[in-house]
Amino acid sequence: MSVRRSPRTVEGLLPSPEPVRFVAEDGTAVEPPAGYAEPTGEHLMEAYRRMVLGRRFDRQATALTKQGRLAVYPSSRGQEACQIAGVLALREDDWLFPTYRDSVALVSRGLDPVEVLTLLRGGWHCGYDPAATRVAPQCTPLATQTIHAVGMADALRRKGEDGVVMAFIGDGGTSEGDFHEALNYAAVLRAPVVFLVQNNKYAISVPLAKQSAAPALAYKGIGYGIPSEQVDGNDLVAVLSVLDAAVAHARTGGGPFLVEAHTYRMDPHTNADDPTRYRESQEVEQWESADPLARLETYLRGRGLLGAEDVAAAHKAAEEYAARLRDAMNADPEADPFELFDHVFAEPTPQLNEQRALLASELTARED
Amino acid sequence: MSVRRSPRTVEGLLPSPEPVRFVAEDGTAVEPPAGYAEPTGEHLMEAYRRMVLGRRFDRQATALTKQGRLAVYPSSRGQEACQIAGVLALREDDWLFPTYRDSVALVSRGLDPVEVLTLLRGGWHCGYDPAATRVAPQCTPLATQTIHAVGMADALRRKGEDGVVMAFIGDGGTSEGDFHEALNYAAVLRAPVVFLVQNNKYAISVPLAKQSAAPALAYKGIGYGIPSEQVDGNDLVAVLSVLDAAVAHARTGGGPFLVEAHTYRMDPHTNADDPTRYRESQEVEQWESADPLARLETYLRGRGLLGAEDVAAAHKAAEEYAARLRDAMNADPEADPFELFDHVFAEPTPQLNEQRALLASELTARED
Amino acid sequence: MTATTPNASMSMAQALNAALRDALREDERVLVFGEDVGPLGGVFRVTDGLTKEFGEERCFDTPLAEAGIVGLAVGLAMGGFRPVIEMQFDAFAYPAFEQIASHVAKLRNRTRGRLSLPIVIRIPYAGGIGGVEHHCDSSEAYYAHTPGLKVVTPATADDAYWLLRDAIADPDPVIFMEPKRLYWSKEETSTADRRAAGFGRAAVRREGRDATLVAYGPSVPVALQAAEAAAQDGLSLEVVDLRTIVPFDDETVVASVRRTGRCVVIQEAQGFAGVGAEIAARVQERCFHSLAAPVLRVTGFDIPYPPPILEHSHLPDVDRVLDAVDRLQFDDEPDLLHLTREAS
Amino acid sequence: MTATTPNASMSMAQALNAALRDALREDERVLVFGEDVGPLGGVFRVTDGLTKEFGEERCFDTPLAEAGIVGLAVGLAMGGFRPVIEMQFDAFAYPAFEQIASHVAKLRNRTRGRLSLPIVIRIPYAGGIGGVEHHCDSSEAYYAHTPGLKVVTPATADDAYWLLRDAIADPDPVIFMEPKRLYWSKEETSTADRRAAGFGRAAVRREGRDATLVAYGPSVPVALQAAEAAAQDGLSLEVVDLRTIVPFDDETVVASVRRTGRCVVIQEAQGFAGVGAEIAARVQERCFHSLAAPVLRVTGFDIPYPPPILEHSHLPDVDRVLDAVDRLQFDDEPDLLHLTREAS
Ligand SMILES: Cc1ncc(C[n+]2csc(CCOP(=O)(O)OP(=O)(O)O)c2C)c(N)n1
Ligand SMILES: Cc1ncc(C[n+]2csc(CCOP(=O)(O)OP(=O)(O)O)c2C)c(N)n1
Ligand SMILES: [Mg+2]
Ligand SMILES: [Mg+2]
Repeated sequence: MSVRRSPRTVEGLLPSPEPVRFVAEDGTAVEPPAGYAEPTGEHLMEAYRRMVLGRRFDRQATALTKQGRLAVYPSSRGQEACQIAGVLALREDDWLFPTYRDSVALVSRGLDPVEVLTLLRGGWHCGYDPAATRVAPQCTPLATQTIHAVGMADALRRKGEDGVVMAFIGDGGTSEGDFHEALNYAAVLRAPVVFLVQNNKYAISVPLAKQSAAPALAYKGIGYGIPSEQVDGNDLVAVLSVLDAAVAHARTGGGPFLVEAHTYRMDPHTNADDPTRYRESQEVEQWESADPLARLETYLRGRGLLGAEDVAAAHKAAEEYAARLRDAMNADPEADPFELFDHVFAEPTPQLNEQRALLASELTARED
Repeated sequence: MSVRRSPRTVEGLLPSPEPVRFVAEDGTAVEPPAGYAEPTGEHLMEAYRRMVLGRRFDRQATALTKQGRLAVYPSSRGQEACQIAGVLALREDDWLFPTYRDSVALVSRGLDPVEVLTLLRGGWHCGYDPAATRVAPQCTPLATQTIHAVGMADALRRKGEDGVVMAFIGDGGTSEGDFHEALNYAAVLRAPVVFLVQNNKYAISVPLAKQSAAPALAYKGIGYGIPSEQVDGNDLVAVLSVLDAAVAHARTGGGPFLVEAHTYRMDPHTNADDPTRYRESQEVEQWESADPLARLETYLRGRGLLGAEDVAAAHKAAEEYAARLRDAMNADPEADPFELFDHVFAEPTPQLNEQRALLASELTARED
Repeated sequence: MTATTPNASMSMAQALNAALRDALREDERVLVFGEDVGPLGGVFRVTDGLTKEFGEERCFDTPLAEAGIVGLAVGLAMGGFRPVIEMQFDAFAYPAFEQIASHVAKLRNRTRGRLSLPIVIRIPYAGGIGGVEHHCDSSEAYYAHTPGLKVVTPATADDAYWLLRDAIADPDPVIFMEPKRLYWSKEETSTADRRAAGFGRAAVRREGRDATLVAYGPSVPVALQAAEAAAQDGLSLEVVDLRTIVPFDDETVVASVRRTGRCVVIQEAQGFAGVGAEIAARVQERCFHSLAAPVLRVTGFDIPYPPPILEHSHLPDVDRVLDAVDRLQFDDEPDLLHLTREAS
Repeated sequence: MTATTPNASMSMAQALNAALRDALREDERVLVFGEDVGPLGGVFRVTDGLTKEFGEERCFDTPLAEAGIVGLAVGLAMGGFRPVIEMQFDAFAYPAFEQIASHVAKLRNRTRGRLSLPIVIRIPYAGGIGGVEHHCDSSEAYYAHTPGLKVVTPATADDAYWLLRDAIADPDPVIFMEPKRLYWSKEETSTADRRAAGFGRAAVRREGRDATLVAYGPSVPVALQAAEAAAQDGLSLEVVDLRTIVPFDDETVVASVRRTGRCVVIQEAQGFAGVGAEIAARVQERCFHSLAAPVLRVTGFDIPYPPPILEHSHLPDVDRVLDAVDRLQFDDEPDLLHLTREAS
């Protein structure tokens, strides 16, 4: 990677003309561009298990919306290779800045799935501990998290840690001004941050063609002096290889890196969305054949790394995980109304104390 | 131009590797890149006269700050080639979206200099009629005007006019999110708009190196699918040639175009600034030798287009212009306090009428 | 959608849709754009069918950037168009705050009236629908505090239709705040004959003698329910629906409070420095000698909008309003108030 | 700059500079950044010399993007630092409004206190210095209305020093509003021994019996001048300087108004839905039975900030304050008020 990338020269900053690929849609190997190393078999097997689990989690979450146990769920289906490769490319002491779409990445990083779903079931805003997990709260205001990621990356550098920060963002999010500011700050500060654009072709109903006229979103990097790459986002092997290189680049003082992963949002934007209004089911069907999990499975089987018992074990683990999640989500989330006043400031203001007292009197009156 | 530019291909979108140049610093001709036409001698002579006038206006405005006749003035000295080429590339029915820095462009477009200076002398916010002059109010909130320019360009297209919009912006302004959004909207809407970045190397005290790590700001275009060019901003011939091509591109349905002009802010940010705190006087002296007016003069003399009498005539006209301006600015601007309530809405609200009455009573009381 | 039926039972979302449709039909300078307003018809379906009927040129999806949407509207309005734009949710208008505060609100004034900006910025706002964070902000005060913006918020479907028509016809920028939780409430609505009061006028939604409840947008139904409940206790409450926050209808509000002598202001937003503070301040300035008790405010708490499971604790409800009414000192011996009222 | 002299006559800008310097010295987690705060020392020289003393790592210029500055601060604060950032002028903080309202204000709450953001956002604000458009906005109400933000504004150099030190030490985000026109006013200031009241407490700047003037930031000197002028007319006015708008010191304000029975609130910002409205609303809620007259407000008009040549017509001045005091109904026959007072 370091060979191909000589920042501040034009060639060192442009992405490959075509998305990097290691595995074709049919699961057979193709020749990747020079400079990219294939992840180890062990690494790929771990990715496979997480893909199976992530997909199962995703299906379970969608099911929970139908049972009224989850208010809303933006599915990751089809994007598992991006999210899981993103997580696998990071060390435990690296940081991740995800969006609402990236629940699969979070559970793949080992976060408690109930804590992850706290936001979407309406129990609190962020259910997990960002400091302990080194995962920022899933971010809804689009692109805003990318600047936070730059700040965190700069914080790590200042503290002499060799940690790296990865920020996820969607294709739609790249249109926001904050993304521009984040890329520029990252480049000027030479912050150890990797931006992963999951280009899933839609921002709710708005297709990529209405979002950008760029040859590819990865071409945004050069305008900031950031080396960039584009990759087949449904080829786990490729995404992991490219992200490993990008993370190494950032970790070794090379500064930021921008990766665009071409993928597809298989499900509606959320369970509340009606995609028949804006896309053809044929389009979705076409992408079924590019499914990242099936592709990885075929590839690993082909390479003799994956056997039937591995597949069965992975699915069994996933089923158990899903069952535990279903049970855990059967209970209503607990909620203490007075907590509303607890975290506005470290110490409540006199005004908040008054308001807390007002609420207390209301609740007492209701009990009477 | 149209030959070099095939949008949506990478090569068609990248700028020339070096800034386009027609005239070297010593005033001799150099070979420009293929595809760029030299403006006519007539056009260049007109540019010369405007450069002389613009420079004289600029000097006069700076003098007026010293005499307390102008509250603040952000000088254009050193950037006249950019601003005047920008104006010359436009037709009368095209629109210009300038910043506070671009007063020379405005007077060069024929706007009344007193009206132009109304903002800076504190008489009102915008002193000229934007609708009549097709010049938007000089914009202070950085980069915000670039989106307005896109909207206006789209309006012209909708009305079936073949007008073009030119938006000026500084190097610092390119860091704002609004610039990103403007470029993207322009590209997606294929709006007939030309963005001219006057890269004068400073944003107040902040040098370019702290502003951007890009190989050149013109490399931002490709990330939006916008063809781009970089040009020596102190070479009037080159800037005019590039902008003529960019405007033609936009006018003939090619969509937006991004031009970065490399220039230098010779004066302090405004008269209130103290550049000794952040740059060496040597740096400024070096740029003296790149002066755009001297360069154009030498070049035109060398080509036998400009004679001593032309020079004298241009300077005489400029002196007369400056004298008239000085006289006009000697009078205090008129101000009617009740005008404060006149333009908040087309019809004042009841609340504004009450407040107007309050002011009236105060003014009457003061008279007593 | 029923834009063609002049008198019908409509939800507020349908009434807004009808207003957009009729405006697009009547004035070709009207353009509708924003995120997902095209084929999807908006996440609340307020723009449903408009792209189909009027084409992509008149109703279109923009790239995902709110400053871009507002800035584009500024340029188009300078160029003679009348943009009606949608911010998808309250908190997602914040990226456009500079464009709104520094340009939309100011351009007429900056140019001495030579340019005007007939732009309508539609913002679904406030809570009560179980939305997750950033989807339930009550942001009306930010705009109401910004000179040069008119701020409107309907509480009925009929008002939604007419206020939006008025807003689109207005020569100046209007921030059109749509209370999300009222999108689906149905009502007899006339799109042919104006029933609603004019732009800038409040409406007395219920007449009463003993105290005035001043409310707007999502709080109007709460006020009406409170008045209904109070009536059963023998208290006669008047309910004023502001309809437009800017301009403010002092006349209607002051006339009511001078008559009733008591006033409770209801606002869903966090209380501190909100629109309710302005109302309370104005009312006591103008009705001081008619007031038998302080003007009280019933508002949301000064906290970030709660997660769905807790929003009912935050939102001003009938009980909170009635508690405030109880504190309006109807009796010299407030402790006996309950007994007195129960006896009556 | 005189950070090393603990008791000295300092301008407010110098006092702020001293506070930054002392904070940078005492806590290595403190970082100062923004536009032109490095070698230039800020356009108002508040950061003068800091890069020289502490190096580019501690005090640095950022690229020109305000959402970027605030967002960077969020990330750095999450990573354990204590950013003190500058927005160059009031209106140039608007591009960061989403970062401020949706993140800075909310992160502690969103994460149940697991993350906190000890960020200070310094904003030179308000007018009176002949600045051109977009350089003179009074934007404090936008922040004061946003739950999760503390909002502070000093009126003296001594307060500037201590409030800024307190703000930097605070575990939560503080919007630190610096009244531009007071930057150059000099005062005896102590950077060693705290003289100023604590964070969250208002200060009675002048004691009085007849009415209370409540002011903050740029309006405090106006209030003091008005009190001085009124004293010559025999009226004794108390002046309360809020110092912190959020949290609000009800105790001090209410105690004063209950004693004087009359209150005028002074605020430079456009009046509608401003902080002054909140103060008026609170005061009448809590002092109703002590009030002999309505709480009056003296504010800027509801207009975009005027061009320099007209700003004096807009800004609340001593006369406008005294006119309001005159309307406080000191007499049953208000028309005779003048005669009465002149006789006394
Ligand atoms: C600032 C902002 N504007 C609008 C929204 C509403 N919104 C939520 S998701 C979404 C589409 C995002 O598309 P993309 O970035 O491609 O991510 P994806 O959902 O496809 O993963 C929109 C418009 C938001 N969350 N934040
Ligand atoms: C949004 C915004 N932030 C900050 C400022 C304050 N400011 C005025 S000019 C300037 C520097 C602009 O630099 P550049 O864009 O390079 O233009 P130049 O002044 O060099 O022409 C700054 C920071 C502003 N006007 N608007
Ligand atoms: Mg997407
Ligand atoms: Mg510059």
